[in-house]
Amino acid sequence: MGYRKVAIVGAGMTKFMRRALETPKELAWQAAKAALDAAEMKLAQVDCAVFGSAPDVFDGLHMKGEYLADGCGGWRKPYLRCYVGGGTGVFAIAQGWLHVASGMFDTCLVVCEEKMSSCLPHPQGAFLTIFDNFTEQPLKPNLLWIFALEQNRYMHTYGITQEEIALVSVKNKRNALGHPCAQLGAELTVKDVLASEVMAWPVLRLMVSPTSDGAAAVVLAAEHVAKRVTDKPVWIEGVGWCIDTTYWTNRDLCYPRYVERAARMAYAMAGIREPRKEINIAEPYDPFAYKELHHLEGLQLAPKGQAPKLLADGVFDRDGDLPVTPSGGLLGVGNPIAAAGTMKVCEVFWQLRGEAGARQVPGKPKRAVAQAWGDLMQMGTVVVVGV
Amino acid sequence: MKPTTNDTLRTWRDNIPVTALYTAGLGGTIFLQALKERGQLVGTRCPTCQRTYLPAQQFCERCFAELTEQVRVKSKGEVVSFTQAHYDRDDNRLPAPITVAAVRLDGADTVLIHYLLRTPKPRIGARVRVLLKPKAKRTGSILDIAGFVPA
Amino acid sequence: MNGEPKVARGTPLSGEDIAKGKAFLVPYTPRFRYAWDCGEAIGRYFAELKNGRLIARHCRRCGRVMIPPRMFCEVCFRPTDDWVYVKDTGRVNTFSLCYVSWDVRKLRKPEIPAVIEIDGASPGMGIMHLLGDIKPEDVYIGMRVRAVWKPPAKRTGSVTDILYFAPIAGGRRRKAAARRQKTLRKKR
Amino acid sequence: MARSAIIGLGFTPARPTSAHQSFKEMMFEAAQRAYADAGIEAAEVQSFVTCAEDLNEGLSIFDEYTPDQLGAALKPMHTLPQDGLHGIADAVMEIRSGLMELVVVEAHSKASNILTLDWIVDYATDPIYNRPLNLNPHYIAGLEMNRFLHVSGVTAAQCAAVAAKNRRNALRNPTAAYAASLTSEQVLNSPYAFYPLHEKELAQPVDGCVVLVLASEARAQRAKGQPVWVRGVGWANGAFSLEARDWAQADYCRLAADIAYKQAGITAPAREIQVFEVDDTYAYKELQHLEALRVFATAKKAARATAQGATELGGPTPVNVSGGALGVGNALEATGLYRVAELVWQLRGQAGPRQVKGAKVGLAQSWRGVPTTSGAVVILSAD
Repeated sequence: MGYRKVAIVGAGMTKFMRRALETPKELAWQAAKAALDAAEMKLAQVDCAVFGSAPDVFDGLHMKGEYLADGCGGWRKPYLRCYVGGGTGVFAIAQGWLHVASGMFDTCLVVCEEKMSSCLPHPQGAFLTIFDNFTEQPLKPNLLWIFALEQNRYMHTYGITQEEIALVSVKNKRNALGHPCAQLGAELTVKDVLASEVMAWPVLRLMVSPTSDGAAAVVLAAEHVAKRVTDKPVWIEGVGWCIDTTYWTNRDLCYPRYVERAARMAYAMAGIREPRKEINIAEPYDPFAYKELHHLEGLQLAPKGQAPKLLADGVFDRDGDLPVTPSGGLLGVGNPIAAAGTMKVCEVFWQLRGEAGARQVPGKPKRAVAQAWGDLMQMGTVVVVGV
Repeated sequence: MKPTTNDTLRTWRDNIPVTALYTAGLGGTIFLQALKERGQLVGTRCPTCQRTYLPAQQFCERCFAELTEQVRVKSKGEVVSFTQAHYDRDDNRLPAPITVAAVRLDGADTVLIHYLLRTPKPRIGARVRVLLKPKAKRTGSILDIAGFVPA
Repeated sequence: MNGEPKVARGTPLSGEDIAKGKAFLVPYTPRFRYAWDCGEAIGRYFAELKNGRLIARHCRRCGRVMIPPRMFCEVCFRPTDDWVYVKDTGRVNTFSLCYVSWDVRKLRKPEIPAVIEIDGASPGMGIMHLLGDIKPEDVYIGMRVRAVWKPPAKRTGSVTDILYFAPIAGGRRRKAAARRQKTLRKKR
Repeated sequence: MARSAIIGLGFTPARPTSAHQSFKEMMFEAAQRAYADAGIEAAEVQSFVTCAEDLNEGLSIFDEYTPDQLGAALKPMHTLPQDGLHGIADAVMEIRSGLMELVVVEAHSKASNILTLDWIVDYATDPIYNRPLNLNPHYIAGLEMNRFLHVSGVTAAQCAAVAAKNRRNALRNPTAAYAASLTSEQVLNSPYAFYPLHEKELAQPVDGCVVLVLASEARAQRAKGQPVWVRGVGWANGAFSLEARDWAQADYCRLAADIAYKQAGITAPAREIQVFEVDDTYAYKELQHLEALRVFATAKKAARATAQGATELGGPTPVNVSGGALGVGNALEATGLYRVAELVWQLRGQAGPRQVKGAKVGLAQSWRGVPTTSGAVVILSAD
């Protein structure tokens, strides 16, 4: 099946930081404006806008899509907010792709934003209420629980150690040192990570991404527009998304089958048969260190339980065989939920154009995958791009 | 047959326990600072769209330009619309209605929403002015304005 | 103007800035209250918890016995058929030792959330609950546990009618498994 | 570009409460009805969309709770925090892109479960400039209505007539929650809620769920029942801020309509469309929207036509024969889909006592309520 060709022609983002002075709509505007400037386009040349953001209570706004419309370029335009929990930042690209691939629009501005610091004193009230209101919330769970339960299951099933997982934090925080927008770039050792405070065993403090404020945006264009505005379009070759059952306690958390389904959907569109050979860069979602490994396996970039070994062997280093999270990821750049997913798409856009500065992956990469995860260990969203 | 009866129906009650602290942002800081410290109403102007936004905005929603030109707006203006609210947020009927107006202040292309005070018979088109709280009581909030009063 | 942002925008605001009143801030506490309809499945689940029992739903097509119970089978997309009492015992599928409360208070003694596969439900059918009456270092995946109930008079028809799940004494595999997992844990 | 059609409709009646079902059980019932109506198995559906807002559900990430009861587990599914009509727009894009052939759109309301609904609506307002005034957010509708009356020349009595018409229309609709033999005078005599808005001019919340099955043209031609074709779909936002918005005109509605008309090739809506389901969250909104939709040249003409019965069932331009949101109820994100449900019945000739004779083309329009300037328009046809 041939689809209408859609390219990313510009990307932009704000710094990710603990607390921004900007309002949510100012953050969104800064990222959107940077993306339009990069594409050398004016707002008037944009046909429609898509916005992605995670829980409303983070920004402290009901119907926050409506509040943010002007900051996302939605003034007197078709404007849509999509929402799949943490998977939103990558899904929004798929949502934008639908706008253009459907033939209904030629250009689309996709903006993702999160201002978690509005939720004061802390976002735990928001995290508590992601759990089932009848059967789980009365136990007063926090967000760490579900990650720790999953990490433990993953470690147990495949015999993975804390050292192996700590390496993800080391790699990503180091990679983030080269990112101009990063919140938590650092030179750390495995020992540092393992010595950090136990939050919810097996999750340690330095294995957790921070809460952040920030926004990221891309401009999408149909082929004829893309070729007019840039000589370096980055094509969206595949999009995929998949949600698993709500009943997460009825599934084996050791493997993210929803990521596999989403990846297979995107790979099929992109004509990718052997992802390990055909993909040059991966930006899997890494809100927690083990998640990167878990997601690489779901993305079919590592056999089940084998991602830690490949990581230890240096395969995923920036100059390795398959560079993984050259951006620095959520662990290093920061985690303003939906904006973090879009940051990953910005990263692969810059990488494939050879514009990633200090973080540039060598060897003229041709194809990359960005992935996000969301909901109760449940939602996989995948975008494959190529030049 | 065993019918579903009201005795077996249950609801589970809970709440979402959040509190928020909002920053006024770049535009808001300009507006609130001028209001608090100088008792002035400051907007920003988009030279392309020829619109003055009050309160000050960091960007123009129409053309996405960054707005750097600050404009002081007059404290007098015209009632664009008004309403009288007879209910509070808990859906209780208020003992006396609260009058609220949208007022276009002279020099602005947007309206400001606030209480309309000392106006038993409100009218669209009426001239009003902004009534500020005394400087000592201003905190850098939209409530540094007490409301609109007849000009 | 291609390339990644050379000068990234955004204005960090520190706790100190806030304390010194450098920023204009608006605090707000909303009122979000709900009374959710439990419906048939959760209504019965709660009623049985009050009776000190766990109940599940059975789908005759795929044969699964599902807990928490639901009136639909998400695999077959059809109504589930029967109510089935299941045991209040099970096996730990995974667990955590959590040193942070839901509202970010530090805990000296960790809470031990776990997914517990319930005996009598289909394999892998677990519920989330807490473990108790056990030292944190003794918990292991595969551990057999039993619900510790509130006294009948104090039950309200809620998942908290079970205080926690506690280990069922004995079992040779227990010590070996605990040892293996301790070594894994020690490596940190 | 592939055409698309609605091939299945399932719903639960709009009712003030629905205590016998959890939201999952309610969605399951509507989904089963929709799939049976379409003659399909859930397993055939390739993609699912739910339109929901977290705070209306009382859960921080409602997307988590959507798949199972629709048969969407391990399938592509996503949430749009938008009106149900936006969900149709999404499904149409999925089909037109060639990505999907069979897409399900769902929206529901459990408004009765929300104990502090106005606090939630208020949480949508600007926290710096508007929320500190500490008002019930429906004041925004009072402000807008007053400006609308001033600019358009429509009278308060003419707005009241809309409320009376729609509540009466609901008497013929078994799905409606707020049917009543109401007169304009009774509406006008009800106390002011937010001057000049009377209490009986506000749509009251309801519970309910609507599920639609959309299909590509090729798939629709194999469908069991009579497909209802999607001819056009448009959506748009105006200016969000209370400060910068247009207080008299529904610009979002005009923009959305023009996109939909262009797709459908409609140039004279009043002549080419036989049945209108138009947002009437507040009575004046129906008149404002009829102007924005270009059904009448001005709201004043729409008001006069309403007074003369032209928008009644049997009139030349029937508007909200279902009862609208005033008669059926405000089903939060599902409100738009109840309008579409009415069009499906009308265009299939299944609307019973409220059937519009010769209905071939219908229009549904939604607005997301205060404080938004966001809405969508869908145009459907029988062939």
